[in-house]
Formats: sequence, C-alpha cells, structure tokens
Amino acid sequence: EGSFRIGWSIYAGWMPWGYIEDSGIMDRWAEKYGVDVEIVQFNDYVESINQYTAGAFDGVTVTNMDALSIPAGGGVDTTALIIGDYSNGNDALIVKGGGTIADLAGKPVNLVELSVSHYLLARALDSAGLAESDLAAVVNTSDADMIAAWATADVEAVVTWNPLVAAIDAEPDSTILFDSADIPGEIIDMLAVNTETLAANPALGKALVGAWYETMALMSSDSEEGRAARTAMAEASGTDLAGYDAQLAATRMFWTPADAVAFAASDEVKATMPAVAAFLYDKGILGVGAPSADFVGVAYPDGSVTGDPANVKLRFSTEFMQMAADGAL
Amino acid sequence: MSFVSVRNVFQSYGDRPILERVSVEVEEGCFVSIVGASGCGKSTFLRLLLAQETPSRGEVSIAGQPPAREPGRDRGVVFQKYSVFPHLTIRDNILAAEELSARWGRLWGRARRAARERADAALARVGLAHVADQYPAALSGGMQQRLAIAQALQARPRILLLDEPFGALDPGTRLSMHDFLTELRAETPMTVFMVTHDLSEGFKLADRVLVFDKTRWDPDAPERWGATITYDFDARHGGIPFQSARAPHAA
Amino acid sequence: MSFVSVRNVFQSYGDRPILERVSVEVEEGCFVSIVGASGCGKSTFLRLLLAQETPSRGEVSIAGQPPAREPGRDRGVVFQKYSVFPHLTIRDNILAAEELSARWGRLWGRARRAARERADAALARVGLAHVADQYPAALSGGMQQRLAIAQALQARPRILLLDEPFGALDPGTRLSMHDFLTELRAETPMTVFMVTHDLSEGFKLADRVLVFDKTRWDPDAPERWGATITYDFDARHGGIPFQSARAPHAA
Amino acid sequence: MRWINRRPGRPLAVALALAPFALAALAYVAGSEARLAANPADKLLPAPSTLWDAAMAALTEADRRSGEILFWNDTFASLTRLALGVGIAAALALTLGLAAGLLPLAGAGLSPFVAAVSMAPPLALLPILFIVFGLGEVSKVALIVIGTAPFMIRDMAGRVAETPVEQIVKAETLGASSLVIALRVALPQAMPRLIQAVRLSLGPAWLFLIAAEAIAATEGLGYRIFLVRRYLAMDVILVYVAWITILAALLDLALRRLSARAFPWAEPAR
Amino acid sequence: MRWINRRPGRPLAVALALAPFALAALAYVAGSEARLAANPADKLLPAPSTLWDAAMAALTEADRRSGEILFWNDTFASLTRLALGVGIAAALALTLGLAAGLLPLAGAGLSPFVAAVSMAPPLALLPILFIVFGLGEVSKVALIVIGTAPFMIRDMAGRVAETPVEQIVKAETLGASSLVIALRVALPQAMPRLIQAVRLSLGPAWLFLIAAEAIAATEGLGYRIFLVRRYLAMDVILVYVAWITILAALLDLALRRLSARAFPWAEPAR
Ligand SMILES: Nc1ncnc2c1ncn2[C@@H]1O[C@H](COP(=O)(O)OP(=O)(O)OP(=O)(O)O)[C@@H](O)[C@H]1O
Ligand SMILES: Nc1ncnc2c1ncn2[C@@H]1O[C@H](COP(=O)(O)OP(=O)(O)OP(=O)(O)O)[C@@H](O)[C@H]1O
Ligand SMILES: [Mg+2]
Ligand SMILES: [Mg+2]
Repeated sequence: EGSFRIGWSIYAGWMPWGYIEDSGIMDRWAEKYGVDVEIVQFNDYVESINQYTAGAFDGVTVTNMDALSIPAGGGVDTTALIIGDYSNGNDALIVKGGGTIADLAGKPVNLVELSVSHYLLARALDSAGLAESDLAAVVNTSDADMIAAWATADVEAVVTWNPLVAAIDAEPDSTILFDSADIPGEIIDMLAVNTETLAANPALGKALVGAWYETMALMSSDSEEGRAARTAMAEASGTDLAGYDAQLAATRMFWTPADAVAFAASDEVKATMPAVAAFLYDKGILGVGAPSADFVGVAYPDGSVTGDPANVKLRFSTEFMQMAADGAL
Repeated sequence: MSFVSVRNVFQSYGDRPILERVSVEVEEGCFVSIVGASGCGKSTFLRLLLAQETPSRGEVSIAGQPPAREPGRDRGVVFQKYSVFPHLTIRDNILAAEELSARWGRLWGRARRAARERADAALARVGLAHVADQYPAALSGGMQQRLAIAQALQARPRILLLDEPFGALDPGTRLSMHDFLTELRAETPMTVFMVTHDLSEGFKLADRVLVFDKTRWDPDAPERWGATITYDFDARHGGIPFQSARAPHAA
Repeated sequence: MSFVSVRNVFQSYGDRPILERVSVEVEEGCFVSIVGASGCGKSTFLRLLLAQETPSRGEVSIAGQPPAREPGRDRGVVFQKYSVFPHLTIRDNILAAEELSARWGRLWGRARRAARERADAALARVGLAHVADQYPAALSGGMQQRLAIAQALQARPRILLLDEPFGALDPGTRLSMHDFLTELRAETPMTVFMVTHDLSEGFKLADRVLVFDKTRWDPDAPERWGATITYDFDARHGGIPFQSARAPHAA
Repeated sequence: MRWINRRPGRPLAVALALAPFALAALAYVAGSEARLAANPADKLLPAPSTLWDAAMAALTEADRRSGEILFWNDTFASLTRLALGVGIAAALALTLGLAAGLLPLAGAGLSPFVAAVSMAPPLALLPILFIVFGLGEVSKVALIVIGTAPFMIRDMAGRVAETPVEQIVKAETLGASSLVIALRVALPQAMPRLIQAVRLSLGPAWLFLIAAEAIAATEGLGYRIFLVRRYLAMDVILVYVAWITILAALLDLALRRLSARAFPWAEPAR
Repeated sequence: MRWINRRPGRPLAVALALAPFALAALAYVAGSEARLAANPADKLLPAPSTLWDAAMAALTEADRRSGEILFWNDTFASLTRLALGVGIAAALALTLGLAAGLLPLAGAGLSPFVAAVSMAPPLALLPILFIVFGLGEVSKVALIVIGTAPFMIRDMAGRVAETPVEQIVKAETLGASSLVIALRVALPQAMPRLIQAVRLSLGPAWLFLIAAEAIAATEGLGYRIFLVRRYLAMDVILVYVAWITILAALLDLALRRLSARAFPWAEPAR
C-alpha cells in the first residue's frame, strides 16, 4: 500500500519516463505526496501492457488503441491519466523505391501485426481505396528485427514507428508513402493507470502528473538543462541529440498541461475511439467473446460515452492534468 | 534342528515356473555348492535365500526365524559383477559394512576410528592393505572379488551367498581364490551357498553339492516345467550321495 | 620357405616396450597356439600378424608377400567379443564375407543369389541354418563364436587369427567348440594362430604352442622390458619342445 | 519393508500417475476462479469452459479473412518447418558425423569447429540469418538446423567413433574399403542413435521454431501464440501450448516406434 | 592405405583443426568488405577493425549514465541468473530424480508428469511465468528451471534406476535403509551424471536466459543483444555472441574438470 509500479517502454514520446526515474524527479514528487513510485523499463512493449493488465503494474505507457484492446477489452478499468502526445509522423509506411499506395496491391507488407502499425496500414489502404485482402500478405515482423528485415530482399514495404522509421528512412532507396501526420490525433500515446487504484490513491495521480509536467517544462526549454535532459533521453533510445530532436519533431508533444487538457476534451478523440474500436473488432482483437465493436464503453471528460455505457472500461480524464494546468500541484 | 531350511518352495515369473517343490535342510557351518544347466534357476534360488524375492509358494527360514521379506545384515552376498561400490576406496568399501547400517550411513568420531581400525585389520588379513586408498577400478578382477568377500564378511552375516563369484576370473586367479576362500573358512567357520558353473570347483570347495534340473520335460514347451534339486552329493567323502537322487528323471 | 615369417619384431607403445626380438617361422597348415601371462603382449602379437599395427622394428610377412600395412582379405580374424555384426541377420553376416569386398559393399542379381546359396551352404555346415534369419543377439555365446569363425572362413583367408575365441564361454560349450574347430580343420586345412589363456586348450588343439614371457625383468620398473617367445613346443608329439627354449629366463 | 522395495500395484500406480495432473488441473481451476471472481473479464486464466470453447472454435471455425481453419494451417506450416529443419540437421549429422567419427583426418578437421559452433547462441545470430537466407521459410529452417545440427553431429561422431574396433578390423579382413565400412558397418549401426539424437533435439527444435516464427511469419503455431499474446488471449495460447505438447509427445512416440520397428537388433533384450 | 587408417600427425592435425575457423573468418572478411564497398555505412557485417574497437569499448568504457562498465554488469547479471536457474534445476533433478529412480512409488507418481511437462514449450508459457513470478529475477530463473529441469530429472531418474541391482542388494545386506542407500550408494554414483546433465542443459539454459532477458530485463547479455538489435548494431552483437560462446565453452570445460577432479573413480580408465 502506498507503493506503486509504472511500466514504460522505448518510444520517443515516452523517453521522459526513464529520465524522470533516473534524475530523481519522481522521487521528489512521490515524497511530496507520500507515496512510493517505481518506474520500470520494458524491452518488450506488449509484455508491459500484459503485465499491467494482469495486475502486476499500476500504470503503463500505452497507445489509445492498445489501451482499448488489451486492458479495457480484458475487463481492467483503465484511466488515461496523462495524454503525452499524438504521433505526427512517428509512425510511417515505408516502401523500397517509390510509387504510390495503390502500388502496394499484390505486395507483402511487414509490420508488427495488430499494433498501431497495422491500424496505420488500414488507414493508408483506406485512403487509396484498397483493403488488406488486396495485399500479398501482412507479415508479422518483430519491431526488434525490423531494420534487419528491411535489409533483406524479401521485404518491399514496412510499417513501423520511431526510432526505427528514422533509421530506415536513412537507407538509400526508402520512400515514406504515408505516415501518422496524415491522420493526426488518431494514434495517441498516454500513461494509463488502473481506475480503481487511482480512485483509492489520488496522491499517485498527483505525483505522476506533477513529475511529468516538470519534466516537460524542462525538456522544452532551450536551456542547458533542457538540452542535457534531451541528450540523456537520446542516449537511452540509442541515438544522439539531433536524432532525438528529429523524432520529437514528428511527435505532437503536449508540453503544457493546458494543451493536453484541450486535446483530451476535444471531439477528435470522441471520433477516433469508435473508429479504432471498429478496426479492433474487425481484426478479432477484442477477443472471441466480443459480441460487437462497441462492447467496451469509453468515457470522455465531458461525461459522454461511446460504446456500451454499461461496460465502461476506458476513461479519458482531465482531472489531474487540469490540476497541473491550474498550478494546484 | 537345521540352520537353513527351505520348505517346498515354488517360484514363477508371470506364469512361467522356474523352481518347483524345492526343499532342503542345511546345517550351520556347511558349505553348499549349487550346480545346474544355464538358466535352470540357480540364481533364482539364491535370490530366494537372500530374501531379495519371496517365493510364490513355500518358505525359506534361517536359524528358525520367520521368513524374511527383504535382504538384511544376516545374509551376506557376493555376485559375479558389481559386488563392490566403485565410488568408494578399498578401505571405505570395507568400512561400508559397518557404516551403512548407521542412521545416516556414516560413523563419526571414536566409532569411526574404531571401525576404520577393524577395516584396516580386515584388509591386512585379505592382503589388500597396500591398495587401501585406491578405487576398485584399479584392482584386478581377482582382487575385486577378494574385496567383495571381505566386505560381505565384515558385516558378520549368518549365511554367505556367492553367485558364480569366480566366473569372470582366469584359471590361475581362480585357483588362488579357492585357496583364499578355504583359508577364510578355516579361520571363521560359516554357512556358505555358492552357485558355480564349474562342477570340479563345486566339489573341491563344498561339503555338499546340490544339482538343479528339471524332472519333467515337455519337448514342445520347454518352459512349461520348473527345476528342482535332483541330486544332493556329500562332497566331503568323494561324492557319495548325501541323499539319493530326489526324483526319477522323466526325460 | 616358411609360410608365415616373423623377423626380429619389436613393438612399443610410446616408450613402453611390449614385444622384443620376436622371430618365428610357421609352415602352411600349422595350428599355432599362443599362451602367456595376462598383459604380456599376446594380443599385440596377433595385431601385428593381422597388420592392424605395424611393428616398431622388424617385419611380418605372409606367403613371401611384402609386409602388409593394414588388414585385408588374406587374414581372417575372430575376437572374443564383437566378432559378428549385430545389425545383420545370421545369413547376412555370412554373406558379408563376400559382399563387403564389392565396390559398394553389396551384390545384386545373380551374383547375390549365388553368394546367398554359398552362405546357406556354409550355415548348414556349421549347424546354424535354422537361425539364418535371426539376429546375433538371439544366439548363445557359443553359437555367436561359431558364426564368427564361419564368417571369417567364408572369405577364404590365408591365415586365421583367433584371440581367446572361447574365453567367454562356459566349460561345456567350450568343449563342443573344440570339436567344431577340429572338424573344420579336418575338412579344410588352414594356418591358424590362436591366443588362449587355457594351457590345456592350447596343447589340445594346436600343432605348436608358443609361450610369451619377459626374459629380462627389472623389479623396480616392471614395464621396462618387453616379452618375447620363450618356449616353442611341438604339441603334436606330447609336448616335446619343437625348438628348445629361446633364451634363459632371467627372473 | 524398505521404501525402495515397495512397489505399487496396478491401480495404485495409475492413481499415482494421475495425481500430479489432477493437482495441476485443480490449481489451475482454483486460480482461474479466484481471478474471475475479482474480474469477470480477466483473460489471464480463462475458465475451463472458455478454454474448451476456444479449442472448439480453433478446431472448427474458419478464419473470417481467409476462410481457412487457421489451426490446421498453423500446424501444417510449423510441422513442415520442423520436419525440414530437423531432417536437414539429421542428414548433416549422418554425413558429417559419420565422416568425423570414422576418418581421423575428417575428425581432426571437423570436431573442434563443430564443438565451438555448438556453444554459440543461435538466437542472437538471427539478424545475420535473415540477411543471408531472407525472411521466408529458409531462415526459419536454417535456425533450426543451426540450433540442432552441432549437437547431433557431435553425438553421431562420438557414437560412430565408439564402434568396436573389432568390428572395423573384421570388416577390413573381409575386404571392405573405407566407403563400404561407412555404408555397411558404421552407418546402419549409427541409425538407431541418430533417431535417439533426433528425439533429444526435438525440444530445442520446437524452441527455435517458435522463436523464429515469433519474429517474422504469416502462419505457424509459434506465430499465432506470439500474435495473440498481443491481446493476452490466454485461452488461445493455452490451447496452442497443449496442442504443441501433444504433437511433441506424438512425434517422440512415433520416432521410438520407428526405431524399434526398423532396427529390431538394437532393442535391449527383455 | 584406407582412409580410415590414415591418421594425421600433430602438425597436420593442428592445421586441420584451424582450417575451418580460418575459412569462416575469411568468409566473414570477404562478405564484410563486399558490403562495405557497396555501402560504407553498412552495419550488418562490420569490418574486423570495427569489431575490435567495439570489443575494446565494451570491455573498458564506462557507461556515461551509470558510470559502470555495462559489459561486466551484463555478464555478472546473466551468469548469476544462469547459475541460479541451472543450480535449482540440478537440485531438483538430484532430489526428484533420485526419488523417482530409487523409489517405485515416487517413480510411478512423478515420471509421467515430468515426461509430459518436458514436452511443453516453455517459451510459450513466458507470459504466464511473468505474471506468476513477477518481472524480477525470479521469472527469468524460473524459465531456466522450467526449461531445463524436466530433462535433468528424467536423465537422473533413468540413471539412478540403472544402478546395478547387485549394488542395492549388497547395501541391503550391509543393513542400509532406503535413506542410506539413497545418500551413500545412489547419490554419489549419480553425481558425475548430474554434472554431465548440467553440461548438456547449459545450451538450452542460455537460450531461455536470452529469451527471458529479451523481454523483461534492465541488464544482462541477452538484454543487451536484443536492445541493440533494434539498431542493428552488429558490432556489439557479434562481440556479445563471441563472449557468450567463450563463456559457454569455459563453463563446459570447468564442469568437465570438476567432474574429473571430484569423481576420479568415474573416469574411464585410459
Ligand atoms: N526377474 C525375472 N523375471 C522374469 N524371468 C526371470 C527373472 N529372473 C530370471 N528369470 C528367468 O528365470 C530363469 C532362471 O534364471 P536364473 O538366473 O535363476 O538362472 P541361472 O540358473 O542362474 O542361470 P545362469 O547359469 O545363466 O546364471 C531364466 O530363464 C531367466 O530368464
Ligand atoms: N594401443 C595401445 N596403446 C598403449 N598400450 C597398449 C595398447 N594396446 C595394448 N597396450 C598395452 O600393452 C600390453 C600388452 O597388451 P596385450 O593386449 O597385447 O596383452 P595380452 O597378452 O593380450 O593380455 P590379455 O591376456 O590380458 O589379453 C598391456 O600392458 C596393454 O596395456
Ligand atoms: Mg545365474
Ligand atoms: Mg589379449
């Protein structure tokens, strides 16, 4: 009791969590609110969500899509505590040579199946009037091996995320056909926490939000300290300051709590989530038992709900971010 | 009353009879050798004496005790192979005869020192003192069997059972083992049962020679009948039957 | 000229001499047995005759040929163990004597049928026809050795080498193997070298008995000197030395 | 009576054999019920009935997208890769192992290298495999080969080298050349051991197969397990794990039978 | 002379042993040069000099963040897990294997279950392991135990059951109880075989370690390899792979030495 564990994995918009733990910012805020928070890095993103879903962790960094499918679909009532950013080019569909999306017909595409990459591909194909069945295959390829896969002759197109996108884009004959900047606001990266835990321990939410926005302010400042912080994050993600800054450029970071609150409360999110739910249902990701695309309910800050109102398991909340915006922490 | 008494023993494996109606009484201190064709059940008979197996019918009793259900310290045994512990030195093999019956299989302190001295004395007696710290693998076959016999005797069993103890030795070594066994018996009289393939060895060493054979024989089903004791020779007096043949041979 | 001639042969392993100055001439058709203490180098001598090893010094030649560098069809051999191929049936073991020298180790068509008939004839001759389709593991030790001898002879070697061929058999079986070997020799005279532990077996079967022993002996370093032929008996005439002792025994 | 001399009768032996399975099942059911009581939508330890439904669905329901029953597709794909990988490894073991065990020259050249390779962790070399063999079937089969062949080669070489020298000499005196000794003496006697080595290698082979399928594939049992791990579909995972266990046991049994059938002379007499 | 009878002399044997290593090195250098000529920034097959630099950097340069040399940290973390996992598996094998091999009642209860478990693919159970044992050291060690113990238990049980019945009977006639037979007859004779089983299990143990570290860890050789695999830092990967190979070979050698030293009676006479 009073002791919590948060999991995170390597992604441009989540690197601050590693810095928060290493720099002692977390400890300071935790002390202030009388809790104990341990921030644990995962090498494997899916495993981090599974651990959270199984109850081994109290919070996890996750995208809106995976938050809906894994914990919420698995019956774990989850609250989006911090909307950190949305992908604005961080996820991309890359092909060898050139061409258009329509040229993908009859070709295989390598990606991490059932991930946001898969969602991006579906949206890209939509935009060209194609369906997945028009492709030769969707080859499930581990993100850890995506760069190696790109180097093989079998691979003609991949969908992946940063820092891999940057590395592959740097190869001579690669072309980005479609990226998340084409569907702004649909791939949302957030810190999700267990709703019950949060309700019972508001101090946890305050400590996390406080620590996060202190770090945001530090990172976004053009000061020496800001550069030092970003350099540390760059190294942790295996690149240098310039590389990391480039990745941040493809990420629509919400540097201030006010920005985040505004986005979370916008209609964009309300439009995105049902589309994501439809995609998940279509792919069978909501599970064998899922009767329909809206069997999980999603609640928004204004109290509205999409999906089944009797089974609300994912909640977008601005409560704590608003406190930060109000300077109440 | 006789010392070892085997009363109307039958032994079968599955529905295949090996021994039939075996009865014999043996006096204390008698050396009995057991001969017979290969596979006729000599080792089986020894296993029954050892209480390693219980007979299908009948019973074996030693010194008037109720039949044993498993081997114990009252029965010593030496097999043709694997008779000593390869992972113990020669001395520890002898020591094992006293140690293994302890609670944890080990003696400590004064008890151990005393047992060690007795072991060294035993080794000196059987002429193995100079190799006390070696492992059995370093010994010749004859020395290994000598060790096995010394080990069995160290536990002071009431009867000693030998299953072709010299079967794997070459003729010269075998002769010296005969002398060794004869000397040992002269020192400590004991009741011995020895299975052997070699008739002359049997008569040379034993007081009494038992011959196992089938008395009934079905040429179409050679496995139908078991063997029993067909001859019982007194080997002390040049082979005059101790008792006459047990049953007519119905070949 | 003699048929097998061993001239001043030395054999060492590393710097340890096993055989020293061994010379012997043997006539065609002679049956030579070789006796000696365990480890004195009898099997080593047989390996030299077999050309499985080449001597450190001196040479072995058969029928006036230049010394062989490896075993071939002119030398047949039977060991105490592993002498037949366990993965071939009894018939195929005999057949192997003809097949293995073919290009791919197999005969086909008419050649195979003819070889098979010869194999069956050989099996009938040695009394193994009734088990032709079984594997060696199903045979008793005596039958296995009979098969091994028949197999070696089927290749029509110029000399036959036997290394304790009956060492693992029980006395009864051993006697019948003696008869078997004597009969075979009566049918086809052949030059035989047989190592044995059993002196009486050696004298019973052989025309000539060679005794291997050390003529020099260093009590501090028993491995310093090798063995040689110390006695050479004519066993046809009740054991009168064929030649006198080779060298004085310097015990 | 000593415990070592107490033998269970037939009914007791059966009961004892079943007991641990029953205990494991019980522990599972208890754990599952506890979790489901706390959260009825819990996916981690699905109820036995859910498992049963998932198994039935996997076995009978066609995929919405492809119209095929994925379960059988996956099984077929994985078994094909496994058979190819282990088959190639066995063939290598037979040829190289025979050569290294029989010919001193080949042994001197091969043995140290194979020993060194057998110590390397094949999983870590996957990226290179992908470049060399592409992302298709070849690299998956190659991973299995690289992962299992060194052990098999060493095992075979050791076993062939143990062929009693008496048999080799006997064959020589019957006029056999090196080739004939290899083909007719060493090879047939090494075959039962090869099957034994294959049985021992099947465990690692499954591991490599699952690892390779997890990284890049469009079908296969390992692919499916790692794919549905994305949404914690433990019902599907457990069904697949059970199925792999059954397949492995069946393969093992089949190989044992094959060996007993094909090489009766190698069976221990009983 | 037949090929089977041609033995290489000492110099030729050394040359033959080195040849395949030299060939492999040559092939690597050629491949590397070809790729680097086509694309000087190629990461897949770094030049030998790059490899050397990477190795030196790994061995000597401290991490800027933590101030520690990651290479040694990783090595220490992985070896600790490996030792714990294999050690626990060996202890289980010793106790359960001894019980199953010696006591008919224990054998009847344990053997079928262990046989069934040994067929299950542990990798596929990883998600459950992480839940049950958490993400810390326990789950990694548990994966190694689950992956290697069944084989070791079966091996030990089989070996103990093969103890010549003559020895057991002899011990009984010397008055030994079941416990004493286990402790003083069966156990010491099973020890060399246990070390043998540990040697055989080290390969799979490394595999499981790397797989577990790949998924959830913050240090360890497998963790590092999978971390840098993302960036295709083959120079680091190859250095780590070489290091794991060397460690595995050293462990193997140490175990062989230990066995020969501790159990001289079990060495084949030569
Ligand atoms: N545990 C057993 N189960 C089934 N059959 C057995 C068992 N032990 C022995 N037999 C069979 O019982 C018969 C007699 O065996 P036993 O070992 O007593 O013969 P033996 O007279 O000692 O022979 P040998 O002279 O070859 O040692 C043999 O046919 C053997 O196959
Ligand atoms: N290949 C070898 N390398 C080294 N030493 C050997 C080799 N072969 C045999 N020896 C040694 O040479 C000696 C003679 O061995 P050999 O087998 O010829 O004796 P043997 O007379 O046949 O003995 P046995 O009667 O026991 O069969 C032995 O001391 C043996 O240890
Ligand atoms: Mg017997
Ligand atoms: Mg010899």
